[in-house]
Amino acid sequence: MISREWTVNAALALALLAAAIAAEAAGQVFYITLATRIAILGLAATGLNLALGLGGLVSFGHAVFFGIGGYAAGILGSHAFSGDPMIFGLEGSNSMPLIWLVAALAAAVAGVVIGVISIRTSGVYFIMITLAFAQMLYYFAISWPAYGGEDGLSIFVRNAFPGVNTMKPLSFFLICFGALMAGIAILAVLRGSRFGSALDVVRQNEVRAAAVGINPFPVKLTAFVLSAMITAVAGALYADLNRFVSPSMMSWHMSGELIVLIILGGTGRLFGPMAGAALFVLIEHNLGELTERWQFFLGLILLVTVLFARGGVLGFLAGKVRHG
Amino acid sequence: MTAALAIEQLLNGLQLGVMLFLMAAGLTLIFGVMGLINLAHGSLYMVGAFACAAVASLTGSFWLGLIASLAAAAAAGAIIEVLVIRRLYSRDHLDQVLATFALILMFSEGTRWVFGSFPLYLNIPSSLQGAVSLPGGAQYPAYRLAVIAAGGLIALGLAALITRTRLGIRIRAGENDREMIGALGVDIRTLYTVVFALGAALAGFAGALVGALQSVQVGMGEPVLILAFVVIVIGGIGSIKGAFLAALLVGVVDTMGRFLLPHLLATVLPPSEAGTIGGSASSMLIYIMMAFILAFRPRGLFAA
Amino acid sequence: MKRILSAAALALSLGVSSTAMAAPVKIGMITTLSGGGAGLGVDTRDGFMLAIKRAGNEDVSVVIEDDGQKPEMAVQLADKMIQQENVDILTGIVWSNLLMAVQPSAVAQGKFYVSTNAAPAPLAGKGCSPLYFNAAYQNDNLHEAMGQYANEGHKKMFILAPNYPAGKDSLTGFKRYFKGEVASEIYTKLGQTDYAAEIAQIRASGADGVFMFLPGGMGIAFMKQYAQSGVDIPVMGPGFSFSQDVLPAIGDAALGVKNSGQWSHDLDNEANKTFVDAFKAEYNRLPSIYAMQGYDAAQLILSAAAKADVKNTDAFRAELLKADFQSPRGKFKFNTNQHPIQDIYVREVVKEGDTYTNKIVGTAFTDHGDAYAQDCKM
Amino acid sequence: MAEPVLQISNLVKSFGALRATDDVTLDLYPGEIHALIGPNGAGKSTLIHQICGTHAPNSGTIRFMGEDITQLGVAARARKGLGRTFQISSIAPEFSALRNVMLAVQARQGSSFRFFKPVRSDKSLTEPAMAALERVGLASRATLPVAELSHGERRQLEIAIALALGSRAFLLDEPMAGMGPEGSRALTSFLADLKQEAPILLVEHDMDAVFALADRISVLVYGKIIATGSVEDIRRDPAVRTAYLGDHD
Repeated sequence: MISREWTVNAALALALLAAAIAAEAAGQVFYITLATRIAILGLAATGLNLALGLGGLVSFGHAVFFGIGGYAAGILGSHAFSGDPMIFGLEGSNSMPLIWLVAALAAAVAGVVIGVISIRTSGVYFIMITLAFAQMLYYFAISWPAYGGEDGLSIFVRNAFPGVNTMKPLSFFLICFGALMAGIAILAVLRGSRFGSALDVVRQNEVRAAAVGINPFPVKLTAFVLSAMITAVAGALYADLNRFVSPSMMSWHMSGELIVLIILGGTGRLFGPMAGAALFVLIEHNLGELTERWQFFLGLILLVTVLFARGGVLGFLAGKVRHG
Repeated sequence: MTAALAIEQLLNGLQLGVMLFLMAAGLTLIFGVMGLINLAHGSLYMVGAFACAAVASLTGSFWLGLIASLAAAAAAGAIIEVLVIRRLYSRDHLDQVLATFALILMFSEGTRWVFGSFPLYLNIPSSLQGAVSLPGGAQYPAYRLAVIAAGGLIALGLAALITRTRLGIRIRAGENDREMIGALGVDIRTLYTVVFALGAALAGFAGALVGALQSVQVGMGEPVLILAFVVIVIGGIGSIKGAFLAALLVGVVDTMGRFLLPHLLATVLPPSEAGTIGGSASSMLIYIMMAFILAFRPRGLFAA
Repeated sequence: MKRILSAAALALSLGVSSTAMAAPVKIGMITTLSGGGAGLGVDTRDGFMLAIKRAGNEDVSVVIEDDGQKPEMAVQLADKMIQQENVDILTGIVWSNLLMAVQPSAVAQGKFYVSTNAAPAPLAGKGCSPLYFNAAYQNDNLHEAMGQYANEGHKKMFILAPNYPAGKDSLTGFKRYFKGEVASEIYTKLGQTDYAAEIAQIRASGADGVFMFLPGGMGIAFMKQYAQSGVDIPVMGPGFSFSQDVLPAIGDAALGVKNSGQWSHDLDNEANKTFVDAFKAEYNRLPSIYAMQGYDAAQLILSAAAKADVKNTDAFRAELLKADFQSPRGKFKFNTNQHPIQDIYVREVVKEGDTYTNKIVGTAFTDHGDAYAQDCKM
Repeated sequence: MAEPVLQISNLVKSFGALRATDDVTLDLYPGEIHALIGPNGAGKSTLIHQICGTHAPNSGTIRFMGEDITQLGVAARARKGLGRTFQISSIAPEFSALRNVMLAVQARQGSSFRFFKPVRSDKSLTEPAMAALERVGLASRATLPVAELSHGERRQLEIAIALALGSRAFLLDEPMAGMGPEGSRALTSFLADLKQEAPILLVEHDMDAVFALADRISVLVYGKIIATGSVEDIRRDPAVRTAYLGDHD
């Protein structure tokens, strides 16, 4: 039996794919860019969803991992472009799979450090300490001269993927779309696994989890680190989309936006982040056309969603969440 | 380093700490009583500064502006409490973060709508212009001394309010037991609105005081907000005493770090690099301090 | 925000005569119209559109979008303008970090970029491009001018700037020309608004002058606090910190401060009088340096478009290089790296009636280029 | 007599000036139900917290299956087989009854870090979980979300979870609370059975159930054990009568 939620999910995924292909057919390249942006932001928020939606870890600093991924792409790509070796004489690379791996590993290291300290705390403390760590790395990135500081770092040629011309907008979209689907699939598998069960019970009732013998700390830390890794891969793609990376990817507004995407789409839903990203990008694009004051109305929409439409887009389309 | 410079820097740290306390006191009070995390607190700080600048330029009196800042921020606080915030008390922190994040967007763009994109002019009152000489040969701006004094008085006033008055008793009751206070026959809805408006007024007052020293512009509340969060997390969320001590700690550490780190590095590095690296390190210093404190005391120094 | 403005309609209302264009030209302006830095973008846009209106030609259209001072947004808007709106020329970015994000991709897609303000060093040197023109200056110019100016009467300078690339470029530029001793070189946190700790160090430094580059709100805060500190060491800085957009917010504290600029509203030439009067008539305020730069960028584009078809890249570029227009700043020509060679003036902040503004008190450089042109291989 | 399964020696826990646990010594032998009773505020909860590991004692030791577990955390004690039910029902509320029990099975297998295999079709989890539910008589309610179970059913579920953990001793915190007379009777006979599997430390207010079930009773007053003995001993103990049972007669 196919549930209503899965019908909606499939429809959303196909709609995004169809929109990009239709834009290609109509020669409207910019709409492919928008669709790509939706896919990438959706993936970043999917990463966060693992920590926030499944694990109840309200990280207000996930932009850091997004930025780390971006810098992995920027730094490796620029060294590959210039031919200069990096520290320890390592070569740069413009191969996307390798960049993603580096991005994910770098984020994992940062995630462990941040996680070990942050996860000892809970509730508001956790929100604030993740925010503070993000600010710390943000200021570091701004003042770090080697890779452009606040000016950021340009990637003159988009990094390469074996067998694909990534400079073609549709090809690059398909890579990002594939990554998004893979990210969602990873989340789906994790959610159904023993680890997912453990994480879910830790979120619902931490005391209880301990009472049945599941130590919450390593479970939460693992979720946090995996979440950081997925978000970092999205960051690498985002840098390639813009062919540019800068500390603003790490700003606290970005962290806030990632949370906003999840809530707009519907908390705890697999396709929520993607639906939220689509709504967010469309709001930004269309409201921006209508008024210079679009941020005011974005705030209003967000406020109304939080206060009165807690289920987000998917709550509206697919009804309430069912747990088994 | 001369004694005069050391005294001056210490006063600077104290003054920054006092300002942070005015912000942090409202935040921590609101969290302690209502369990609400309010990101829009920085917007109330901005409202205070804009109200002060607008009224001061209209009437020519900074003091009227200061009164206006209290009134405007308290009113803005009361309005958003009634319209938005009270729907959030029963929600989780995630909803509170998001809803108040939305409020920031609305406040910032709304302020620009009303006042335009350029910074406003707000100067310190003529009676507090200039610098005064301190014992030991140091010179210090009179206005900053007044700010330290005002902040100290408000801290004392707040302590008296909480320990000595009926409102204070209710606030403390609210912190300890939310059901209990309803049973005492206190109108919780009004109490919450009053507490929120009080916190907002403190933020607005800080905004006006600082606005005269700095720049009255949209977005001015955000850096202060994040510092205020660091303060209440270090102090222990909900604790006014913790907020006060942590604010002074953050103020002094931040000021001294900015001043001393480049100097220390200059002993081993060329001055230009020492400036750059010292600058980076000092901007990260208080966050490192916070991480360090939380690693040992996950609920802050004076957790309620 | 998007507005497509037809110059002809505006020309009718202004009663200005139209000049012919060689071919239609579509300009995409990306600038900052929301967020903390919106003031600069608004001035850039208003100056730019003033020139477009005065030209009054229906062959010129301008699409304007707000980047919100976010680099990612700027890149996406550039893609949109190139891919969807099919603009021929991009312009308008205020901030160096946004330009660094947009310029490589714009010129890679074969579009012209004419900068109205941002002029980071890499784009003047190694990263220069035949399609990239800067109608404002090179970022270091105004700092260099203050370094040069400080040689007159200052032996020991205290210098400070925010800790980000433009801040480091600033102090590097200053030191390139300043021959005296640097008492201390301080980098502050970007966005910092309390300078008590720095002012205390200035007081203790024994310097005989302070050079500071603190744009926007940072400069406002610094100047107000400095005035209250009782320190009487003279302050100087590049014109950005004492431009028309921030002076009203600083007030008396700015009076007498020397700063550098390639333009001031009191420059005595015909083109400048026309510009200042027209700007005041249109917008009811004094133009800032950003408005002048926007105005000149538009004049530059119009001058080339009158003679060459923008689709013919080489011909259009040749016309741009001639810089055949009357700049309010007086002399103007392009260097080999397509950045200006121009005079840089020393200005002083004064109060005229109720208005704070700058007046020219000297010239730091004549026909000044930049330090990076030699690295530009085109 | 056999070795005690759980052996608490000279446990002390103070909160400021208050000695919430005052030199408590208590043991639990295989096959027995040892009831812990005492008036409100006697320190039962504090004692339970120390036994299961949420609070650390100031001094004293807790030995379980011959091993000193005083320094172990909650999760580690649970994995060793110290099964606990809660005073206030606090099962994972969004999960079904079955998934709640499956979690216990998973924890017992020590396998929370498997990331791929879906749990729903994992027979090594579902089968033991169903078996535990059957033993407490909840099999027919297995797929219902916990939120839809009655209070009594949640108590049964708690016990199923403790069973699934393969507990070597049960720590039951007021299992009768909120149950109707019918439910209480059923649970009483179930517990009488259960003790053959693993001994039970029973904290309970329902005196009828305590006197019906307990092999031994300890009475806790102001943090001290004032008496330990058989049901008859306790009934007769004058100290207990004055301190505690006085108002029950």
